Amino acid sequence: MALQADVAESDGLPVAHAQTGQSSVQPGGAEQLLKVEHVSLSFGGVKAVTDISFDILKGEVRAIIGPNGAGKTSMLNVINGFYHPQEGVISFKGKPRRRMKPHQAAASGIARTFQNVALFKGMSTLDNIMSGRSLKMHRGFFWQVLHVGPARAEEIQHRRRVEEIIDFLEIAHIRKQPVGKLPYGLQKRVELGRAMAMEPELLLLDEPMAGMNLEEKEDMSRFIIDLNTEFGTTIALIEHDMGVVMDLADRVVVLDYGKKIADGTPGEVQASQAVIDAYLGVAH
Amino acid sequence: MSKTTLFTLAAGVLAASCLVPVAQAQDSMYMPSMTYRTGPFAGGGTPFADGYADYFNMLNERDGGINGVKIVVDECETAYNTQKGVECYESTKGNGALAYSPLSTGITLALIPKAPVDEIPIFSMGYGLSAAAAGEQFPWTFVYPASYWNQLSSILKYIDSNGGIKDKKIGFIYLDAGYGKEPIPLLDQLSESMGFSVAKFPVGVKEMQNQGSQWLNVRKERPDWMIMWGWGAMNPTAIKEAAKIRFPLDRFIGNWWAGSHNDLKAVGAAGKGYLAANFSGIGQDYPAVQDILTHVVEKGMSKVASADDVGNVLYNRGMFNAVVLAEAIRVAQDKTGKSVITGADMRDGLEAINLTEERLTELGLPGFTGEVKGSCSDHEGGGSVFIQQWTGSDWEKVSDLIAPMTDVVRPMLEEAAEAYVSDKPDWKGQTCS
Amino acid sequence: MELIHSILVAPFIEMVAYPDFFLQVVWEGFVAGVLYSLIALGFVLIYKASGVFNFAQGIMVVFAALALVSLHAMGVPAWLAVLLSLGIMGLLAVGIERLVLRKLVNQHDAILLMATIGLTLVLKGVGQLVFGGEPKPMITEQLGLPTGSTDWEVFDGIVIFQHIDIAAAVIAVLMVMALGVFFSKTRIGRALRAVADDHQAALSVGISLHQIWAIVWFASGIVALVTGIMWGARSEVSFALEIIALKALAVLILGGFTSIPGAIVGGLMIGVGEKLFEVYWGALFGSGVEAWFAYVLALIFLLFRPQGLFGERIIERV
Amino acid sequence: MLYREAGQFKTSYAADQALMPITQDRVGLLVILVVTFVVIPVFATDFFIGSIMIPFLVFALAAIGLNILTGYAGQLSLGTGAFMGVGAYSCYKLATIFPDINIIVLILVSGVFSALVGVLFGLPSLRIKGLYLAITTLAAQFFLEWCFIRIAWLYNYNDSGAIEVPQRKLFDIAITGASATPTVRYLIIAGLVAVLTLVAANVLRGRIGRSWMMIRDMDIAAELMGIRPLYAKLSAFAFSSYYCGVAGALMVFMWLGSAEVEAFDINHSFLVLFMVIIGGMGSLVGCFMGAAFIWVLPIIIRAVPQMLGLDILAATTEHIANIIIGVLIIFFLIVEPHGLARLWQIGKEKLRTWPFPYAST
Repeated sequence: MALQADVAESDGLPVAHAQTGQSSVQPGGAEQLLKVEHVSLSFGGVKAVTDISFDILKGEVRAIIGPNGAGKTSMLNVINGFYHPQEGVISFKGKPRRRMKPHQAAASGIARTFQNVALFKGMSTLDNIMSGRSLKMHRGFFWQVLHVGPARAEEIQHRRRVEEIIDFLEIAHIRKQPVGKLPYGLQKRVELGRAMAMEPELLLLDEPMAGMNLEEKEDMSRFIIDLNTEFGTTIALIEHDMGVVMDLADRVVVLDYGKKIADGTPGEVQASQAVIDAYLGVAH
Repeated sequence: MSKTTLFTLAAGVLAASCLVPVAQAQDSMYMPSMTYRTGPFAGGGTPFADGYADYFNMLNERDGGINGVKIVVDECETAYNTQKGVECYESTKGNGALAYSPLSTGITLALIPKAPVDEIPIFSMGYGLSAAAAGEQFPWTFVYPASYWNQLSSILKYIDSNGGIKDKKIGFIYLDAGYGKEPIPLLDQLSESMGFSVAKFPVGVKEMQNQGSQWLNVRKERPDWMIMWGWGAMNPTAIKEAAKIRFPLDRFIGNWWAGSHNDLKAVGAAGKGYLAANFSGIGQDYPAVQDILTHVVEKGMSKVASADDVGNVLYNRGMFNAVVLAEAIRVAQDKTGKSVITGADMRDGLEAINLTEERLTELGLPGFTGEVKGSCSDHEGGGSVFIQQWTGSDWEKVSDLIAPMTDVVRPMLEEAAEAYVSDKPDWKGQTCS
Repeated sequence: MELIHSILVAPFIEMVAYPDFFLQVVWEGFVAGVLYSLIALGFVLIYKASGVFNFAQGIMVVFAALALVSLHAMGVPAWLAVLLSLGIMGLLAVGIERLVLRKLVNQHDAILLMATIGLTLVLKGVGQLVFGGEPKPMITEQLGLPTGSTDWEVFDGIVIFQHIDIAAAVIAVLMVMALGVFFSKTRIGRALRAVADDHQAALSVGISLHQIWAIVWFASGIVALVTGIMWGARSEVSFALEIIALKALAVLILGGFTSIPGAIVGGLMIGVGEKLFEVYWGALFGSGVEAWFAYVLALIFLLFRPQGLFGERIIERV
Repeated sequence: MLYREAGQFKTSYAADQALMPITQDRVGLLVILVVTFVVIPVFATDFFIGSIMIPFLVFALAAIGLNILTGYAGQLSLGTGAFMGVGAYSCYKLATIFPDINIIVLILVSGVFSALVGVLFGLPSLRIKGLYLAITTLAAQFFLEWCFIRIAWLYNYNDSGAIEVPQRKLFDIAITGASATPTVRYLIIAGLVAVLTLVAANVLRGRIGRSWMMIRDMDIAAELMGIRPLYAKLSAFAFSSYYCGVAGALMVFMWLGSAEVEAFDINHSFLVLFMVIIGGMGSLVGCFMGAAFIWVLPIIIRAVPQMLGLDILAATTEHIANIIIGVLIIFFLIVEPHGLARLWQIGKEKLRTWPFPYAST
């Protein structure tokens, strides 16, 4: 990986919160990045999420698992502001908030990928990843119009960052292709790249490996681990493949029917009777 | 790079437009015909265009043209749309066009400033800009036989002579566009001097067939007379609505664009009694119309759907448009001694036109219209109209020619003409002695 | 102060002072509303079953009526001409389904809308080419539709009812009832509803989408012909009618895109609303407010209740 | 083939991000500019300049305006005609109020008014999308048309209700009014259109343009990238309406010379929409192609039978043009929703990989 060298050269890196040297397996004393307290969400009387509390520590990989319809995606939607919970408080970086718009969540450092790829289909790979830089570009309308001087310099500076991500994800060959025509596995990768381009403090991944073959899953796992260890990005991930979850996650939250039924290290969770029941379909 | 295809395309058109046979040969004169056989007003545009073309073709067939020079009538479809009209003008003016009859107020307004530059006269027969009747300011524009303002004054005179107009309430229902609004300044002026009150009922171009509200308002306002400046589908709808609210139709007068056979076809017997102004004779009982039937329609050279359509109000008006132009060509030929004339000669011809009753009879149109006599300063001629009434199946002339109130209208026309020219520093007028 | 008076007080005083006139205004609005409803009904039928927002509905009204009138002018007896016009609308429906809709399945709804705008141009061109562009009178009497009017003496005045307007209202009611029966009692009707609910599910139980689409387009063709006859009888059959048909779009916003009762109620609301607004408040704005009243009302409606009166609440899923 | 990028290497991101990275394209552009600004003014007939090139450029500019909104930002608008009207009427008022300011400046300023009105009617787009938004733009169309008729101040209380272009000069050459030659007017329009096209290209490839496309392709994901829908949508409305407004002002001042409300009616909106669909949504080049196609096609259809010596009624050709355009719209939507621009691009790809017919997919 030549990434490290590239990273060191460019400015605006997420070095600030990189936690090199710290073992991510034992995040015991690390500070809380996100805290969810007693969150409940319902749609017209149908409860999607009921009284859920958990936290995400800085620098860890946190998995949210559960059977279909457990409320996992709803939970992510609450975290980045698509849904507004009727009850409960969410604190990010120590700041509590009730309602928040998705773009405010983005501005505060939360990025995400979607279960069904939500790329900008009419744009190229490069533009898609560039779009992740939107918040970091500031040149006003006037410079945009002229496209000389500062606006051009800014565009090129961000392009450099984007090219680093493209190298990291090994997608240089599809740089200028419209994403709509890419195979699914690559689309997922581009989407990850777009989220990375935001240089988030918290990255939410909604089933990043759904529908992939073994090889693609291995690649994606490697990217996630690298992202976490090298860039120090905190990751919350929803995944169905238990093997992947057990390998990647530091801690796991288990949801079932909108309720939290377990929370702990992969080993603890695996041993929990409630989790075994939920997955085997024992009646409540 | 991207535009190369486009350019090839454009170049193709350029080449094509050069290839189009241009009727500039010595044995013919080119007369463009702006038509609107399509669009929302096609009902009126079609018979007009037929009458126009048929008359020139009749001259070609019967007399071999005018003084031996054939007239080539070239139709260009405007669909009553200003952009298309301007494009028609630009694409045909180079062919030696002698005069344009734009047949739409919008197109007329767009062409008026172009006429002096290109030296091609505009003949907007009884429509367009009323102020263009002032020849000193508008040397290149003609509105024979009367402007909208003169026509309105004649209609008001008719009302005055049928029970008086003082202290009456006149309702004015009009197409809410340049055309319909044109006579309003005069109406407001005359309401003061003649002592009547006015209620105005605009009908949106898109609401022509949906006039329920206007006529409810008419019922509310209870005017003694209604005057209509309508066009196209607006006319039959209005007459039907008037009948529905029991407005006496013999107190409902349309202008000369609201009184054709096409308008009343859809109304039929329900429109009995409805009045309209007109300046062109109705029916086939004129030798010239008979000649058209013999030389053009029967030979299958006309575009009319059936021979019965010949002689309809708008057909005859289209024909009259051609009659005036043909007469102007003759006058110009006499004046210049040339057989093939130019647009500038045509202008002089139009200005010197003198269609007396005698001359009309010679042309095979006895009693067809009032006298049309132009001059350097007067570009609207006599300006008399008559009133016709719908019998339930046909139009019938019910009044003699009514002369306009020139004394009131003329100064207003001149004032409006001054106003038009005032913000155009390089405008070229002419001085009349 | 005076302005407030003329907006909030004077019109109502006038309504009470001349109640017969007020009733007449409401009736006229009602009749116009019935016709808006009929056009909107055509839209709803197609939208429900195929998700296509058929911009060409207005031109279909003109096209159907023109076909009828022209066939009659060629010497075909009136009722046969009606049948033949229905045949033409049927062919049109099959043609549109085969050549346009089938190829655009699953496209974005804006694309479908633009396709129907293209269709509008084609129908306009073909219609004028075949039938001619000039307006034509509707063959009201030959079709056995009533003419004449009835006076109702009330409140020291009269309210005039045109028989043709009453007929239009009756026919509209009958047609809505017939559609209701069709949807609930017949096999095809039930299939239609299934398609409206879920395309995929309908396919999986063996309903042919193609067939269903052709049928709804034909059904809205029938609605178009009836609308064309009624509207044509009030003035004449001409291409100018096409623009008025756009008002049905505003009706749909009020009524919801998928609701037949919504189309009816929305149409009547706009019809009556715009007449009242024009007659009693129009003069304040310099009149002619009917041209935009429907759209602006729809716009205001959109801001507060975007799903319409009867539409289902739209919940956006992420 | 000649059209190859083999051997053209970029050594900087700046070079890679240039508008035209391939040399042949740059040469092509140069040729077009030379043709536009030298060949046509010198050699073309007045008819070609006045009735083909001027309307074509005006419509191309309006199409760029609509394409920004519909093609790039995904907001369907049926109100283009009215927004052009706002530009035209503002320019007319400005020209009467400030007779001494150069008319070209006024034309550019009049777009600002159009942008403001565009933003106003764009506000509902924050709550509603797609078809619903199309209907609010219809409301804009009809309401503005009504204003153009009812507010007599807008046309200086003119009896006919039409706006007539006053004569204005630049360096003692008439540039508006009847005595301005087509060539002069053409050069001004071509210059403005060239500059505005460059501006649009720059904005579209930068941050702002990207934010519009993000909203278009996936508004939810765009929000997640920190795009504020309010800014993105309203800026698209403003920018788009500015272009439409300038196009409207140019239409009246540099082409028609006078205009009634009918010049800005709904059919006009549709005409521009057709240009965008046929040219290609989301493509600047497409705007030019679409405008040329829709404006020139009827002229060709009219000319062809004449050349062949057929006597076809003028009206018939009009109907046939309608049918052809309608069929083409449906055809393009089915076969190639990105229109002529995409066909052109495919052609270029083929040239690039010639003679290997399957190399480009």
